[in-house]
Amino acid sequence: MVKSVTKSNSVALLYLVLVYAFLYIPILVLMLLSLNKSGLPTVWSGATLDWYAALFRSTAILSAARNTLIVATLSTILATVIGTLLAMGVERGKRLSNSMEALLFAQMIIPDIVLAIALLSFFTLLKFTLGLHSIIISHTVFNIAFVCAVVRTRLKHFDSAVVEASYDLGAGVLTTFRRITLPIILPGVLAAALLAFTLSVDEFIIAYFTAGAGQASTTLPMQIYSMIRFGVTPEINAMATIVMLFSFTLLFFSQRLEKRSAL
Amino acid sequence: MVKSVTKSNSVALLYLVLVYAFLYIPILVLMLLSLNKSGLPTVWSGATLDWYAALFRSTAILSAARNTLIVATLSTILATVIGTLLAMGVERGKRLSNSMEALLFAQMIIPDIVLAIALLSFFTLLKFTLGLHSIIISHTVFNIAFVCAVVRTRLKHFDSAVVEASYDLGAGVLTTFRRITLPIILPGVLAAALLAFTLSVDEFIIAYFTAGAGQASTTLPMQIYSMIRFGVTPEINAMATIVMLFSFTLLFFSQRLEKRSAL
Amino acid sequence: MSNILLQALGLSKHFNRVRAVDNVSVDFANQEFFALLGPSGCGKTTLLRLLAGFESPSAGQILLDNKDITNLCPAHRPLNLMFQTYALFPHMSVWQNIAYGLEMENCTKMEIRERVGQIVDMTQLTDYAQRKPASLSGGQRQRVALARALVKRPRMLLLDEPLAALDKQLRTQMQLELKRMQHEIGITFLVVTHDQEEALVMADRVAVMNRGRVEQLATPHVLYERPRNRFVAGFIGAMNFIPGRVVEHGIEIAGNGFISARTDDLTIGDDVWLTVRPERILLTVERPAQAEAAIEAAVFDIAYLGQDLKVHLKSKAGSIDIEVRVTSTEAERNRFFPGQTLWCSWPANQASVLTC
Amino acid sequence: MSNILLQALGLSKHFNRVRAVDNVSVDFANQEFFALLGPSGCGKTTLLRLLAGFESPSAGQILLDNKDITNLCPAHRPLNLMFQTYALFPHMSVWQNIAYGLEMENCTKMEIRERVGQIVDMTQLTDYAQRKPASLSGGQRQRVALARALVKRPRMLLLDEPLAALDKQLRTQMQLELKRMQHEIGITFLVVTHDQEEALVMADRVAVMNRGRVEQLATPHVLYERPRNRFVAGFIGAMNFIPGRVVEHGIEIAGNGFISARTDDLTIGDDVWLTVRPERILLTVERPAQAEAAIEAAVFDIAYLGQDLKVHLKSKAGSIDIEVRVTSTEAERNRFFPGQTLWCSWPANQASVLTC
Repeated sequence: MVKSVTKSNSVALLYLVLVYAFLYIPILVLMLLSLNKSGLPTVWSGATLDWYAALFRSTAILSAARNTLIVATLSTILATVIGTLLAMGVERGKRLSNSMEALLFAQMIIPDIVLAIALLSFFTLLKFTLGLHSIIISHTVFNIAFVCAVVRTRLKHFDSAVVEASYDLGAGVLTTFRRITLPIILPGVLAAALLAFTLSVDEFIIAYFTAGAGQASTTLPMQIYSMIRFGVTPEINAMATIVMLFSFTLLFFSQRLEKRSAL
Repeated sequence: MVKSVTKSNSVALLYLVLVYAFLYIPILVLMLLSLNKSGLPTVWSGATLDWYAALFRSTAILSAARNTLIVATLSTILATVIGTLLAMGVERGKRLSNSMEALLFAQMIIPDIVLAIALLSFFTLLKFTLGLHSIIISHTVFNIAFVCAVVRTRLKHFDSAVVEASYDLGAGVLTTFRRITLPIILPGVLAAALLAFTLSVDEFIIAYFTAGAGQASTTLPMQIYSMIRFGVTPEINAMATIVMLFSFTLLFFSQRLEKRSAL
Repeated sequence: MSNILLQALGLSKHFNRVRAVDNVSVDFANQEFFALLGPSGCGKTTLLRLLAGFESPSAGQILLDNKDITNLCPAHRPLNLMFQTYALFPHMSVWQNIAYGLEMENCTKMEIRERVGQIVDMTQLTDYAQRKPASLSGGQRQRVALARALVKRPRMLLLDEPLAALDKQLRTQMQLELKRMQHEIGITFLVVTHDQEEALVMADRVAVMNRGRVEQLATPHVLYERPRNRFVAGFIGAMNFIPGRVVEHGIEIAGNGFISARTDDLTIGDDVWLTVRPERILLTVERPAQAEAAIEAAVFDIAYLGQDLKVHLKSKAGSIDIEVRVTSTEAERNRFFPGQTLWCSWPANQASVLTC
Repeated sequence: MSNILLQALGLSKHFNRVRAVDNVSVDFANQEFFALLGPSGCGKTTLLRLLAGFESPSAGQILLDNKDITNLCPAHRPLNLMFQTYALFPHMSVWQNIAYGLEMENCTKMEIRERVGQIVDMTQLTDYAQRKPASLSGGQRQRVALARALVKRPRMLLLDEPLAALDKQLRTQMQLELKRMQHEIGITFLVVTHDQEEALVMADRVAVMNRGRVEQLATPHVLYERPRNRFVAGFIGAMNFIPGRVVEHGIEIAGNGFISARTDDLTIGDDVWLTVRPERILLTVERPAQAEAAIEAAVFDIAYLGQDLKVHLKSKAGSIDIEVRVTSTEAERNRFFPGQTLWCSWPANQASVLTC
């Protein structure tokens, strides 16, 4: 053991470094190109933030960013409320939950493109006009199962004896929820909300299909997509970098909340 | 308790039914429309499998299906091998793993469109010709973190004393891996492979960006996407239904394996 | 009968097809310290939860002061439960945890302050009142859980394995402490435990449970001296079970002949167990002249336990295992060694005969 | 010295800044049954893992037959470990589990069949040989783990809390069984345990560990009768600690005056503890005329434990807690009651004085 551990540890370390490189070099390239003064992928001529500045001068991009934030905020609020209650319901009725569990999991892994088509067909059937509101509804549907999953991991660590203690001490169902359950699961709920927000900001294909025609309801990923038709430009790299860093920041906080809440 | 439980249980049940309806009605609509003889979303004129039959007569669709299977199979094999070893490395070097963990998680939640652009930029930089092989590499990158996550949940349940027992009984590192570790984690590895396969079959935006020009490397989601420009047709509904049911079947088995392996 | 506080009448609880609690009837008296003792899965916790109102019985009734409370929700029963995990509210301070139950009763702020202050003093938590549960030791958490239940001034306190989460030394100390507290406050305590020593030390009366039923309900002394059946005899303390058959004025033991024993209520010819406690058996080199009951056996193991010695023997005929406890001083006189042949004897009144 | 099998010389293991094992030197003799006893976190498991080769020491050496094996990997040490969780291979049958270690030695198929068959018989696993571990009971799994280690014919068997996963009755039975097996096979057993009774019952010699160090290494008898310090005295059995100060020919106890005791090696004026076992104290109504050491105290709790009574008293002056064990028969003669004033006395040779 003693010696072979040291040896096999260094083999393992080398392997880890290689795989991480494989995973992250494309991302690093993307970030570097967004800082490249020359604007050409093959020639490095010094660092600049010009491409980032250019983004903030484009009204199309600013309007897309505004749309994204509106969609993400509203769909997050809806999905968080619905998903949290759903999680509590599922965790409570544990006996029913084998098939329900499967359905919830299925919802998470329905291919986005299938969900997009389904929602589009559905809206068409109801003669629903498309626009920001239809993206909001779609993203809510898309997010509920994820919120539910995150809140449920929190509920798994939740000692249900605490709820019984509250009843035993004379509290009713609503008081118990307000004063005991909600404060305890709150970090998990916030983590879920941050995840939902991130997923909504990043989501492309559902938004694309349910946005309807016209520039008015374009979101950031759709904007990136439409710009890329003319090739990958440094502006696109810059925008992708911003979206990615924004997502990472949100998810960093979400993870921290989830870990803290798991204590 | 006694009585209020019964009452609040039926409220909870009603809520569950409503949310599930909200989540699943669009999917049901999609499936129904794929069976509708009339071909119009608003008129139901009996069930038919004609739209499904039509799919199998289209050479474009069959070729896309073949491409999808090739990409999914190869990227799954690569991602499973790399991801499993990665998981074992990460679980072993627990001390290093706080930041490594964050990086792995980040890889899973990088917006697909950002990863797509990053890979495209990277391939362009290397003057790599695009085609099926570039999609395979991209999907491998995309899948590694997911495989790693699934295998790691399995390794968490893995009693490392079993490995020590094997050393204690006189086995070396390789024998221990082949005769003890691998057989025990195999269900988890298969579950991870099935997940990777599904994700690859369903993935659109990365494939779209890294496929290069031309019909030769079109995958199914790309095919659906290109057909939908002319509006949602019953064929599209049928194809979406097939992709969805295919994904569900694989994930059903993947879940079962994962559960069994968690025992 | 005016001394009875709570009555369980034919209580049953089935989970699917498992009878967790099976037709149990027990009376709990005012001011008594009662213990439900049994191995895990014997139904003792389910019985406690039925009494507290967290489960509704499949059959049977619960009466408090002769009034039916079977369908009352936990919040309306004047009983409080101390949970095994303590179930403290992690986001509230010790003080807020204890005050919560009084807030639910809509007590005035002044009353809350006064009553919480009192109980915090009594349970020696004054210095920790503003702390969160996570920063307390196991013993302190236990006291908070106790204070939170007691501040409600329940008619009866239900304690689910109250000492299981504490280490051995603290546990012994808290046994005395709980006993003292119950004596001082003068309300009924019902403790659920799997630890026979804990039950014997604390309780006035003990109900020994197994497979959802009460096997015997008695004082610790009666449980030890006159166990009703094999389960109780084996669960409380150590016991030798010697298989035999009832004959007149005694028991016939295969290969060992006749042993005198009380056989008043027994049918001649029945298979029974003769039971003797390990510390009631005398070990001698010669067969004692006066011995009413004696078996010749060979020593095969001697274990030194400090206070006394545990000598394991196998009878010469029939190879019956016999365990004998000998005090260390006695041991020094006798100097046992493995392989030695000795006579195990006991006064007839120290053995009893069990049929089941 | 030829009887020594394994030697730990100044072994230390630091994890970050924690000294899990701190300069421990122990010799293990051929054919002895040795126990490492201590509370959780005392370093006993780490010491076992150092010996087995799963950890490499921060300092010190391990010698087997006087040869240094400190850097040998576990596969090459002729020791085998029985893991606390048993660590059976879940995907292999009982037979395959046991055969695995022999396959690693490249034994012939015939030899494997013979040796596995032997050990399966010996551990009474014949009927279960084709089963998977998951379908076995706790006791059966334990026997598989034992068989899997013993089939390798190690020079020494290391057992990490071998009985911790079993229920109480099976545990008592397996203590005797392990002892018998060790005797039969004639190899050295090293058992790690936190249960003092288990260590006393099984081991020839016991090392009591605390905070990474060996507090005392001795036979069970010496550990109980002559504990070297407060930790050992309190960990093995129950003990009264009476604080006092050394004077000539005895100890001065605050409020209780002079008590005669052996004070040969002590410095007059030092703060010490006078220690007496609870069962060595006599309780009498009058102060015994001949008593070398006596304290007047009031009874505050009497706990009936079956075999004997635990009487808790508080000394009249200085309120020192005193616990006394009285056999049930003695108790009947005396009829104790709370509030009663009694004299606690003991022969001077039954008390000892500890300085740390």
